[in-house]
Amino acid sequence: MTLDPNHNYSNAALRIGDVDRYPRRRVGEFIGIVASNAGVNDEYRHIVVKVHEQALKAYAGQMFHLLCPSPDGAEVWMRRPMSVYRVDKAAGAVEFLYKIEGRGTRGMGKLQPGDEFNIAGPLGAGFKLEPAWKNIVVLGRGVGLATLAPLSQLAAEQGVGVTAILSARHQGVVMSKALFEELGARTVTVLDSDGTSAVENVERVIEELIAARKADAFFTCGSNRLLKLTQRLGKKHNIPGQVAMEQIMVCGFGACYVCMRTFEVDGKRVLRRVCREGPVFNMQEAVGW
Amino acid sequence: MTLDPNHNYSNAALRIGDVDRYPRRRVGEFIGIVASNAGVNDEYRHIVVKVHEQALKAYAGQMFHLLCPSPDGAEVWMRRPMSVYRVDKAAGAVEFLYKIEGRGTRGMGKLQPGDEFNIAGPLGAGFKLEPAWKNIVVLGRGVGLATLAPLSQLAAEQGVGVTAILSARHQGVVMSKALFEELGARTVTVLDSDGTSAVENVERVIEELIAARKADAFFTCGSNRLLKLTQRLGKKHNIPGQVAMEQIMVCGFGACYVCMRTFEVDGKRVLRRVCREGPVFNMQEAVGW
Amino acid sequence: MVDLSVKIGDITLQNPVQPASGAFSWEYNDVIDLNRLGALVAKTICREPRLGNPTPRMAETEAGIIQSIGLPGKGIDYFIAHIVPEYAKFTPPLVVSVSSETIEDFAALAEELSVPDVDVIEANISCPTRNSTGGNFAMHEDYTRDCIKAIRAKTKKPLWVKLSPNAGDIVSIAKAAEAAGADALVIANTFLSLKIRTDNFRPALGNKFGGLVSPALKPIVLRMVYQVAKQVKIPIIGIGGVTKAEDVVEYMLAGASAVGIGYAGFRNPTALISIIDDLAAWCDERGITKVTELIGAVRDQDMETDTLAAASVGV
Amino acid sequence: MVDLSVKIGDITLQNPVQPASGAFSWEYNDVIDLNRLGALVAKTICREPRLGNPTPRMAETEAGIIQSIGLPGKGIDYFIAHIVPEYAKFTPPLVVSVSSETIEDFAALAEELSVPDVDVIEANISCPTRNSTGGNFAMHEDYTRDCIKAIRAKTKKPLWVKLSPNAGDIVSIAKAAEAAGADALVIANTFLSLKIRTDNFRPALGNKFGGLVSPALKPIVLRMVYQVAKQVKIPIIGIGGVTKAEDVVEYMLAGASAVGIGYAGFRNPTALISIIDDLAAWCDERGITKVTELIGAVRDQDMETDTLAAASVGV
Ligand SMILES: Cc1cc2nc3c(=O)[nH]c(=O)nc-3n(C[C@H](O)[C@H](O)[C@H](O)COP(=O)(O)OP(=O)(O)OC[C@H]3O[C@@H](n4cnc5c(N)ncnc54)[C@H](O)[C@@H]3O)c2cc1C
Ligand SMILES: Cc1cc2nc3c(=O)[nH]c(=O)nc-3n(C[C@H](O)[C@H](O)[C@H](O)COP(=O)(O)OP(=O)(O)OC[C@H]3O[C@@H](n4cnc5c(N)ncnc54)[C@H](O)[C@@H]3O)c2cc1C
Ligand SMILES: Cc1cc2nc3c(=O)[nH]c(=O)nc-3n(C[C@H](O)[C@H](O)[C@H](O)COP(=O)(O)O)c2cc1C
Ligand SMILES: Cc1cc2nc3c(=O)[nH]c(=O)nc-3n(C[C@H](O)[C@H](O)[C@H](O)COP(=O)(O)O)c2cc1C
Ligand code: FES
Ligand code: FES
Repeated sequence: MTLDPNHNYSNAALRIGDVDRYPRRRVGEFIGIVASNAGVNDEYRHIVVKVHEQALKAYAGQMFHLLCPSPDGAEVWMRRPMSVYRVDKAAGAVEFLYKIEGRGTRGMGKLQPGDEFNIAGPLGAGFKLEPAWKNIVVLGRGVGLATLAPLSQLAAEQGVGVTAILSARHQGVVMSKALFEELGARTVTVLDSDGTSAVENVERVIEELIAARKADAFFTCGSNRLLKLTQRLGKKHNIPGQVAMEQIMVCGFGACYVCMRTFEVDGKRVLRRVCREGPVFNMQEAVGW
Repeated sequence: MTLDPNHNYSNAALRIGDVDRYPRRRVGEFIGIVASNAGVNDEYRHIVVKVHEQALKAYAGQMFHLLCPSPDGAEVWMRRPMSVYRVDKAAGAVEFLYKIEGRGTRGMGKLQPGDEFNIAGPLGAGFKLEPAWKNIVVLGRGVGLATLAPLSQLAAEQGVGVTAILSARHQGVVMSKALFEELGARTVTVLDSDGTSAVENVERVIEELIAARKADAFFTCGSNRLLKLTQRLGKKHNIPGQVAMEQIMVCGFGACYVCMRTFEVDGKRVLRRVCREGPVFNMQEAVGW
Repeated sequence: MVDLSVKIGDITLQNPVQPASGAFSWEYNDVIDLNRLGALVAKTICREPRLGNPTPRMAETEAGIIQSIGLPGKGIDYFIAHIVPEYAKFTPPLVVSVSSETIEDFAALAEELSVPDVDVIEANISCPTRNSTGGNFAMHEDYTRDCIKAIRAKTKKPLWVKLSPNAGDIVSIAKAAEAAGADALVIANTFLSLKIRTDNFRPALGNKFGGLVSPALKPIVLRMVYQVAKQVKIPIIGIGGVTKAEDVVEYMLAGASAVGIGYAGFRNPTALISIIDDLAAWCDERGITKVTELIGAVRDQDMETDTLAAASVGV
Repeated sequence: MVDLSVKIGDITLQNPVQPASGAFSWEYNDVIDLNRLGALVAKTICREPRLGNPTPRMAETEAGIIQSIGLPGKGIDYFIAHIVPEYAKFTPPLVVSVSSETIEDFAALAEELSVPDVDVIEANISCPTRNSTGGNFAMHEDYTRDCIKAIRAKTKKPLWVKLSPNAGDIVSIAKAAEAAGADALVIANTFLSLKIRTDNFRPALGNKFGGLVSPALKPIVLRMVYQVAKQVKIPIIGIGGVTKAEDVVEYMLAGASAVGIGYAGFRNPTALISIIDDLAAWCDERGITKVTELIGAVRDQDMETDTLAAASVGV
């Protein structure tokens, strides 16, 4: 059963092929068409959404704000933010890697190929690769890897070497390994199940990479522990870094001030909007959560 | 896509085969299983719901209060009342004939075989056949015929002859003709399209039936015009009658006093609950709507 | 197995779940076992027979229903003679809701209703659609005090007072009711509302105004219960948007001793029973042995937050 | 093609659809053409820089969201120097919302904000989560009068006053604002609410209380707009639960001259544009040539009802 549109709401969203009457647009509301939506492993799913070309401007670290269909006949009131996992320009599609957490993602999990899916974006400031960086280290855990994965695409395009340290509970939920490797990254898997994800071991791995000059910058997402570790090692070795943060959102483009996180800038604590100044921030300024 | 249950709500509804812990029950909340749900003609649909045996006590003129699934991901707030169209004791099913009017019936139209459907009932006071009546005349229009149809079943069981006058806009939407005939009723179809549904013609048909002693009582539903006509002819020839009334409902079993209609009893106007004193009322007392 | 019983003054309820006045009648016995409820709550009764408001009496809105019934009923004499005995067939305490437009009559009604089979008088001083010029004493602190004082003087039955969510300062009104002798507060009645049909430009209800009923309102009423619970000593019955066992818990955490349910019982006629069962299971899973442990147990003194501590004051 | 323009005092809006304060910023320009809106409405500004409330600032409830932002901002100087110029790039009138905890400062702020690029001062005297002890003048008739009088004395700009739905008697407060010199009334702000998490017994918001935002609230606010419109002469901007063109119509029928939109623009970032388009189409289909024909056009004098006429009085 495909749900009808909810006629209590109105939108001027762009569908594939629509002429954009507002070409100054940087952010769109789009009605895409689901091309596929399938489980990746025990916990994660991967959705491919064909969408208006304006949406294909998204780059690594940016996100979309998704109007998830209701899983149960009661309204899902707010959109859900998701990092763009991959932009497939040739296929005219954006992709998301997601974990079913609650009602929104449960509804998303029910989408079938051919269904419409209303997504808004691309939103926020994503990852930036500086020309000086020749080799970067990407560390992520869980759905955080969905955010980091497109970074490997970006790095590949710019000829930057990537080592991806993928942390997970057990082998069954290691994610994005294939995508990272396909794009030329070297991957290191660390697991809770065999103890390799322990901070000391990850620290050892990173110190080796630093010694081998394979760590011009750190990128992390999804683990406060990995953030703290890379902040410490970054400070110690004077290596810059970026972190993608999460926070509950309402608008997604800077109007509501719901999505605040605390940062420390020049010894002073400030609040920043995850949706606008972020979701990617200077790692050393992040206070964590 | 089958919707998950809406976990904001809780119920102790009976499923098929459940032991009823409250055997004094006269009205149940049931979670039935849709056996079929298909279009009958351009406008009407027919749904068959397998259901707990307690629900099979329903008789002609009674109704169920249906918790229609959402057609669009926003909640449908109230149940919708529907006359029972047929009780199939052998198959353990109740059936409804319905017209898609708005959101509730639209959601109902999306139910697929195998889906759950929460229905409460049987509710109200239905039709009563007095032993003295040997031949009755049933007059209905539109969905009103759904209410009248099971009367033919009741009449058949009690050896009462039925003439059913089926009024419709055009041949394509004449309903329940087959069901009436299958149960031995004689049917007369009157249409707007050829003018036969005009009051004068229907009056002529009825007068003929009265003359032929085929009209010991009138039963009507769904048309104010037919109600007025049978009231007038009933008064003239001293023929009793029953009418099934509609009104917006909340509770369905007498608690809320939302479903009131006006009646005239011994020259005094009174209000009665369609869900409890009705939906079937003494035709001569009904004021109409 | 958790002990679900709660005390509202001298009355013990076997569990904290009761129907809301007007959303219930003994005829519900057709559907559920009334002996399982915390209390039975009769539809608000007035002195004279009343037909109630013109139809339509209910309309759906985007996120709930509005209704305007207008307190129809057969009057107090019929009520005492014929309806009280119907309720008396069941074991839970009987709460009789009553309404009037004058203070004197209100008190007299309460006195007349103080018959043996009635366990509690609920003064409905807050019906939003009764009449625009009277009957809704709960909009004002002084009216509330005077009305409850007068009733208190005329009955020894436990006296519950149903407040209005349309009042601006519900805490003062609650305190006035307490000071005037209320034994418990029922928070709250419905929100005065209007729907206009865009097809014919007319109000959707025959009475024009109606009371909004929707689970959406729970956060507002919950806030009122929380605020009032901090300021009064008498028990509170929370009413508004309870549709599941967690909502009972939420109201109790905010300070309510019990809840009333209207809408949920319309949507699911067996809801009150399943909510009682679910509440017991919820407590059992968490090792809560007495449901009364939940009353006022909100953890509001040690908020956890992940941004700057004194944030609201400024940089 | 219908003429959608409406007048709010001396200000002409090209159409009656504007964003609600706090749910909008010039950054919306990334998504929609701001020049199509009836007005631009800036987030409420305070004198000093403020961080706002602790997170989480939003939580979903059964039928809407509660939020508590706490009026963060960089203060009035930064606002005039950097934010007003951002808005000045667009053609619709700029409405600047302002809030303070003292009457003197409120008036002084309004004076300082009366710079050329600002077209309207909106006095937000109703933020429910600003501070429990101040800033929410709209709960009281007298405070409202004193506050608006003071502001009126300090600015010649059109002065709109945003009222609170939490007040008990909004009509008196509206009349007080009118008498004190308001040019228009904005009805209303959000409903003070609370959500308690049943998993950890804590309030769901960092600030504990929050404002409830939900389409469910439209019938309540609509009732307020209707009541106030019958009693004041100045125009009303209706805010609360507008999610589609028919809601604009419904508010206008009740007496509003325009509407503000918050939630719908969060759910559908392009909603304001489509609602304007849908409203034009709705009028065109019905041969309505000026949208102003709808203002106060509710047919409430000849109710049609199919039960007993004088029903509410009794048999
Ligand atoms: C910038 C950003 C990028 C993200 N990228 C991804 C991704 O690529 N894949 C993925 O699986 N998840 C991602 N998330 C997390 C994702 O937004 C949440 O898992 C999702 O909102 C949960 O919604 P739900 O309805 O399933 O769960 P519920 O628990 O029912 O959500 C309840 C409420 O909390 C909010 N919420 C809950 N968790 C979060 C969270 N972590 N961040 C923001 N809001 C939250 C929801 O918006 C909702 O209002 C991202 C979050 C952010 C902020
Ligand atoms: C006793 C009784 C028996 C009925 N039997 C049948 C039947 O067998 N088959 C059939 O197709 N229809 C029947 N109806 C009518 C059916 O209830 C309505 O068509 C249905 O409620 C419309 O719901 P909707 O959501 O599709 O339409 P909407 O127009 O969206 O409904 C809007 C609101 O109006 C109420 N409503 C609208 N029309 C009616 C109505 N006529 N009676 C009561 N409430 C109404 C709905 O409950 C809802 O709250 C019966 C009604 C009654 C009272
Ligand atoms: C149809 C209907 C009739 C009502 N009648 C009364 C009444 O007679 N007396 C009263 O105090 N409250 C009455 N109420 C209000 C309810 O008791 C209750 O306060 C309200 O429905 C909110 O609770 P809920 O959210 O659980 O429905 C009525 C409500 C409804 C829906
Ligand atoms: C996130 C958020 C922030 C808000 N901030 C303000 C504000 O700063 N000033 C104000 O007057 N109202 C504020 N409001 C209230 C809105 O202006 C509006 O009154 C409310 O959202 C109701 O309208 P809606 O139903 O269209 O959302 C805010 C609302 C939300 C949801
Ligand atoms: S979500 Fe609104 S400012 Fe970030
Ligand atoms: S629908 Fe409640 S009394 Fe009839």
